[in-house]
Amino acid sequence: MSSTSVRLRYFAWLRERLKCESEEIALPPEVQTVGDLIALQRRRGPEFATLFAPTSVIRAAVNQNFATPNTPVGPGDEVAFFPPVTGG
Amino acid sequence: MSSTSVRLRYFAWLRERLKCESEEIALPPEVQTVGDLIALQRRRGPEFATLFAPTSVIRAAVNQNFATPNTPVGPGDEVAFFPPVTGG
Amino acid sequence: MGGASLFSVLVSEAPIALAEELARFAPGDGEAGGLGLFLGLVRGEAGGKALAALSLEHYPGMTERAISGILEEARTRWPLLGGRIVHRVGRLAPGEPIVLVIATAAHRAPALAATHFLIDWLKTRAPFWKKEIYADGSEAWVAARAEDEEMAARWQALSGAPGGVAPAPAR
Amino acid sequence: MGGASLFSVLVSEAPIALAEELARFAPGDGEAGGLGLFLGLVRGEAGGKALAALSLEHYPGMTERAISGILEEARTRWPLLGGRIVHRVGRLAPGEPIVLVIATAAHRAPALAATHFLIDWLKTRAPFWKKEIYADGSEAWVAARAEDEEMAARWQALSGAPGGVAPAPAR
Repeated sequence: MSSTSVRLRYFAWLRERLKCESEEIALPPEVQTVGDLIALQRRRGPEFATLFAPTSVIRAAVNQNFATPNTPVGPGDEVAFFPPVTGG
Repeated sequence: MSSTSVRLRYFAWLRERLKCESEEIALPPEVQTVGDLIALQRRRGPEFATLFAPTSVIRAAVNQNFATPNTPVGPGDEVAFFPPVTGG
Repeated sequence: MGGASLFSVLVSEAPIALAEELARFAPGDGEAGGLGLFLGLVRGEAGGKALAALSLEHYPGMTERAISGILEEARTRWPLLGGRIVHRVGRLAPGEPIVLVIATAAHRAPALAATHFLIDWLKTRAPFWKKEIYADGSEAWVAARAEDEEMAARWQALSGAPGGVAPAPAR
Repeated sequence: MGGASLFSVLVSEAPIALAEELARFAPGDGEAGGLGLFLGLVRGEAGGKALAALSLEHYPGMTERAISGILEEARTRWPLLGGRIVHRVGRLAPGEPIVLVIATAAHRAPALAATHFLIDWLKTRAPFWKKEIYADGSEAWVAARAEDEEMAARWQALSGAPGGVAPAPAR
């Protein structure tokens, strides 16, 4: 993985809608948090704009720990996006 | 069983203290309830007097249903006396 | 499946056949979504003394009747799909299962609440008596615990409220 | 017995081996007096539609970590002696067990409270996603239930109170 990129992972209907399980994207310097990354995602196209809209229920994890919009994101991190969990 | 008697059963430490599992006793006509029967038992000797004292924790069942001092007792009934239960 | 056969009671000197008991309800029939289970085990000490065994006495006939009544009471409180209570009598060694309670329902909340209710009521309303036989050879009948009476009484206070609140766990 | 080994987690495509799982804790070691268990089963219908199967997706690595964290949280709240959580992933048929929770303690109240807590938290805090595959061939992802969030939140409100009150069962 490039030294300025992050690994993104998608689960459940988010994975299906984006037709993507995992991807590596370059991390612009202004992206410092999960909230910044969500804003970046929103600009990647209409499907992204819908799925990452401010009203979206999507949850995030950074390096496999649940995250909030304020959680820091840096190069080399694994960031996952997914719907609310429904196990058990 | 005689037509004017009741079957008494004893369990746990009550059985051990009275050295009796089960006995048939004549039911005097004035004994109409569990409370009357307890009063009768008390007069049968010092060990009975202690075990059936008004302060005793002993419980009763008539025909295999939990009973109170007011529960009626009649000829042919099975009356059990036992300590508070401790199963499970 | 007939509903009645999914509710049953067993009082026995034989060890509890755990795998067979669970197999009554799992795999499920597609209706039950939750199964709650409680298993009571004989502890190796009591009041600071090492225990060699427990001896369980019961009142044959009345015991089965009382437990069936407890199960019926649970069915009036929660929409149960199945229920099973197995209780050992006779002599038990430390570690052995002494009582098994299973309740199934469409969802987890009633299954778990009913399981808790059933063991609380069983402890205070079924005619069993435990004698502790210690490692030193002495023995003593177990006294009823006020705490058990209180835990059961909480359910009584709630009897008007179907599906009621689970009682606070005692510590 | 080493305490650590009595707390463990398994996420697997294989059917849950119920008898073997129970055998981890019963017969007991003489310390545990109570074992609480919850088993979740796949129901045969959902929203009025007949279900052919459930498909369970998870986040390998994070799932195990999240469940271990939930088990650790339970251990800070109750004096548990053992805990085991097994969760299926992949495709499951109606009737099949999907999740197993076991908690053991010296007494019944903490074992049962912890069992209820563990399944409530698991449902809202472990990365699993269910897809329903209906008998008619259509399929749909399951939406998170506000009710589950509420049941889990009750435990959160109680986190300052060790051994806290069990949440009211949802109907």
